[in-house]
Amino acid sequence: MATVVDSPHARAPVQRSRWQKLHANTKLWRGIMAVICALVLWEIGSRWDEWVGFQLPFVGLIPPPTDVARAWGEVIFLSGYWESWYLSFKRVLGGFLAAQLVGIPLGLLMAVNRYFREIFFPPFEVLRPIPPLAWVPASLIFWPTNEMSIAFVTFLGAFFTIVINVLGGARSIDIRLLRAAQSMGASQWHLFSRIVLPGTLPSIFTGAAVGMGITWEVVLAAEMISGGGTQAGGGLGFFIWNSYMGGSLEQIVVGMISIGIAGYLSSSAIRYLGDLSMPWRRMF
Amino acid sequence: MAEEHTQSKAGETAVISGGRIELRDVSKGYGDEWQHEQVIESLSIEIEPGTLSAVVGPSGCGKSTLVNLVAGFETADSGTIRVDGKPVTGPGHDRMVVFQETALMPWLTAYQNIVFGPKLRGDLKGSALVNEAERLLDKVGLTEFRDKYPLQLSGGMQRRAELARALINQPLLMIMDEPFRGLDAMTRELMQEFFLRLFEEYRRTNLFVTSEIEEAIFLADRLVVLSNRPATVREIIEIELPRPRALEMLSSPEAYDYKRRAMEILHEEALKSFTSASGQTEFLEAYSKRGDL
Amino acid sequence: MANVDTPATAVIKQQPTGVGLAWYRFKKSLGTTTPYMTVGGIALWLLMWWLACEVWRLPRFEKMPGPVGVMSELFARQPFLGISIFTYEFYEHVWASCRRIFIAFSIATGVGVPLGLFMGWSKKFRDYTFPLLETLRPIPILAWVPLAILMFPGFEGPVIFLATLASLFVTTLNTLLGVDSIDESYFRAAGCLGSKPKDVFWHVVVPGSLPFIFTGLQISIGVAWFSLVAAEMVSGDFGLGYLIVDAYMNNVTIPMVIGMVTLGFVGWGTSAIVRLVGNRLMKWRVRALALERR
Amino acid sequence: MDQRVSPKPQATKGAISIRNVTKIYDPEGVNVLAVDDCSLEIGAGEVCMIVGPSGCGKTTLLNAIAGFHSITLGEIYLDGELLCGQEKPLSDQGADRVVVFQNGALFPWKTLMDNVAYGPIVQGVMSKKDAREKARHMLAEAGLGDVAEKYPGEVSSGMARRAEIVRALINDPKVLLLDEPYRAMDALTKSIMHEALLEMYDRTKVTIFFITHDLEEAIFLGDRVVVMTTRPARAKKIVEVDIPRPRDYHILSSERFRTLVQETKDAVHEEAIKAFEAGERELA
Repeated sequence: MATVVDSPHARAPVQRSRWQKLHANTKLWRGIMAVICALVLWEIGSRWDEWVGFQLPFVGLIPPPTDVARAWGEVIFLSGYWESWYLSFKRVLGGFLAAQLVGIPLGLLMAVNRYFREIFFPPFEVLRPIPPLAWVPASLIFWPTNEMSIAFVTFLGAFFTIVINVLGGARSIDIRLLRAAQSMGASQWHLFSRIVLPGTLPSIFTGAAVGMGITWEVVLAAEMISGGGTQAGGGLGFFIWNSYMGGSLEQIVVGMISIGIAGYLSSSAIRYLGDLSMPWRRMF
Repeated sequence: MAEEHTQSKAGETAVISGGRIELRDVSKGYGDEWQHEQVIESLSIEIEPGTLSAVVGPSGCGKSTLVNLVAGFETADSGTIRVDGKPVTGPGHDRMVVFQETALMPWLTAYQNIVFGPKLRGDLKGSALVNEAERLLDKVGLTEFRDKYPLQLSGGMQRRAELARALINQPLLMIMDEPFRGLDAMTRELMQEFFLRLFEEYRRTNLFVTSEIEEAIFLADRLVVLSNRPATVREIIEIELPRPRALEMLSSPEAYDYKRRAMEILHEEALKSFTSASGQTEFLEAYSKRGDL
Repeated sequence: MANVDTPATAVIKQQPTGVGLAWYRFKKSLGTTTPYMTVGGIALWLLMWWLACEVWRLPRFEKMPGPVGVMSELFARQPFLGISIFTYEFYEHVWASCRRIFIAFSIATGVGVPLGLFMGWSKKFRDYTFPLLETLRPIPILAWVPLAILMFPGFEGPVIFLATLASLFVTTLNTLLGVDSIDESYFRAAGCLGSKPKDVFWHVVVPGSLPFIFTGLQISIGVAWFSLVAAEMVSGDFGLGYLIVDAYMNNVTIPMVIGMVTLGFVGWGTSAIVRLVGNRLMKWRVRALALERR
Repeated sequence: MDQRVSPKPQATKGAISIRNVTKIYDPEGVNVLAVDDCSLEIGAGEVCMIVGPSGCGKTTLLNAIAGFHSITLGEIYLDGELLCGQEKPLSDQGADRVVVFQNGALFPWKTLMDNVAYGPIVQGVMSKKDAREKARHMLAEAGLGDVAEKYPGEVSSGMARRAEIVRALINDPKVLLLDEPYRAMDALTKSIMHEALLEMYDRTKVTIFFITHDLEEAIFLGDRVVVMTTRPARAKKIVEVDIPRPRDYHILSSERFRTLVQETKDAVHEEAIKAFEAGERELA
């Protein structure tokens, strides 16, 4: 009995190169088309007053994409622009890493030790609903330098997220894995290091990715609120606020897009790091 | 008391005595004063070393709780559980559990899962451990898959990896908690045959919990039929089919007789679990109208 | 006929319901260490705060108000700095923030949920709109502040726009996730039973994605508060965010902390309301989950 | 006089004729031949059981009849009307062919009664009140009278599955399509489900197209058992089950039943080995 039935209807699998697949992918084309249409509409909308005379309500006030592109062309060569990238990244990474270094151990400790959780979780839960930015004024007073106060608020932004995710992840590990390890003679330390820790890894990366998003929001706001006021704080937030004060609308949009790209790069870096350190989650 | 385990050459049966299980008047319940749920009520079983006893019972009658008690994950409210005379105090590698829908560590490859126990305890080291692991991998037919992660293995392969992980710890008692549940019928049949060859070669005392009666008859020396919740032993049916077992034996008259006896008891118990759970009287009448009971 | 013996769950006394059961559970939990630890935890934190700021007056801490100062001000009939639960101005700020959140949240939900449902429902529509959403999403909400101020005259417009934008992204994405989470067999079952597309939408898509929609709404209310506070700090004239910044400008720290505490409390309250409405609408899920926990 | 002796309704509808159906899936260019030139005639009011190795294309046939998937070649007729063929590869979904799914598809957000009443209401066949009344009556008849107000999440899987069959029957379908409905159940619940299904069949004589892995279930319930080859699926062998109806579980130990099971088992076992090897190769 022939194992593989060769039948007249069987068709040879069609070998299509990656580029052909990309080309045939209608979803991609529709996406690109949509973005282009949006840009065109934006252009027409904001140039409407020049051509027709009256200004459209919202779009009219925003500079058109062509002006923004030109402004970006000029700004790219200014060292200040890249400096603000560098400063913002420094602040984000500083606050973010601090939050992970403090938050992950605290989350794990709370998950493992019942008494520690019962003491530290209530105050943690009381403080969590306070939006991180509400801490900015208090932190400006408390910390001596402007830099440290921004770092503190950035830390808070990512701290609450990572602790909640680690705590949730550590406590939802399949009990059977712990039991299997116990019956193989695992001590308390073995259970923690070999089961709880790897088991919580996915939640750590989820918490970090969300935390990174919040950190960018907080840094931007802190730079606007504090940087804008006193001496030049630098950073993309200040860059946007400064452009607003200086009245050049195009640079505002340039700043917005730049910080969007920066945010996207950092969260995809975390996702990449996650795939790297968790090969076991891939299906094939 | 356990006789020294003789190192088995490939193929030669490893003679193991020890792994006698005694449960006497074991009871276990959950919940507090208002919603107290008695799961096991004065249950007593004695399992001879080197035999495979299948535990069957209506769904939700407490079979998994029995597994947890013998494995030491939970402690009984009353009664005693002894393995080779020693009371069970907590989990230990003398009683290895193979869980229902496999509990392999997702972040370890098949090989790393298997060597997890011995490496942890430091029983076997270096080349001895590697040889033993390789031998078991070959025995369960996963040699080419040794570096694959559990997510990349099929259901059948995951079960075999977990079997190897249990066997490498050379347990006195293997506890199987419905290990082939969730597999499609074909893979299940092949896994049963595979497990049987493994058992008949290693002859480790085995407590095999299942809800499939045919599977129990095919694999076991004795059938322990449990009652509805709170579970106690309703009847013990000795399976005198000769060993090594073959699939054809399942259609022999004795096998059908065992099945009918077991089905009758379990039908009665299942009905109780149906009526007490949802309390529909119409169903009982509709069912009895058919003149089956 | 099989003799049906006593039901398995041996009920000793008549089981109390509702309040009685809750009271029993509470009495029983007093036995364990949990309640004492909770109270102890919060007391410990307050004590540390009090010691650091008011008793030992540690170097950096003395500038910050201690719990005693804040509480006495908060509950004072005639508060020295004009802000306490008895002053009208306090409620004006709270009401301003809550009104803005309510408007922003309802716009975001009113637009975001249907948008998410429709994106999940028709693949074509999703192919066009999802990329737009994805390109705008990474831009932090607060980067929109200058544009918001430009686009919307006055104080209210920008603040509400920012809070709406923040929760719009979250609501739409979670609703979309909700529609994707519905098992294919429900659509097929509805098809088999002769439902027209309209029926499938109202009887499968909407109820099926409800759990995810409410998870989204809970996150979105949190994000809305996050953006509202920032917007109020930068451009508002009333509201809790403005209260905090205004206190900072005038170097009075107590109203600042009052503002933060109120924000925390009101923020927690609004998300509790969203959770309550969610459980009310999804009775089937609440009962199924309760059954699992039993 | 118990109901079983009363004259049973003669089945006049629900004859399915599958003629040379071929189905080729095309996920990203890899042409998978699922069903190859399969022909099968199912008489009106017949219980036709489909068995075969997992992933051999049994479900593809069911999906074609129900209108979930199109077919590449061949035709399918229901009572002489064309369901799907060359011009119309995808048959319209309708309440004359209702499917009961493997892991159950009762709407979790509707009570059992609303689930059952859903069909007639949505088709506009009955008013809301009559539909709910008939639903309550049919549920009581199936022994689910006092759980009618409960949600599917609150009842056992056995009860939920029976309610799903009632939800199909209220539409008085020509064909009941069952895709391994009792797969996830243990042997005992299964035996009670079989009793309920047989009792319902004696009452309604609806044609049943039943896919299963459990050969004993196939022989116990079926008039004819069709053994399918491994992928691509084709009807390899048809076993006529000449055990008289109405049947009850005593026949499990009868001689005739055992020989039929053995005959089917040999045919299926052969295909299973091939599927198993093919499966292992695919994964390696």
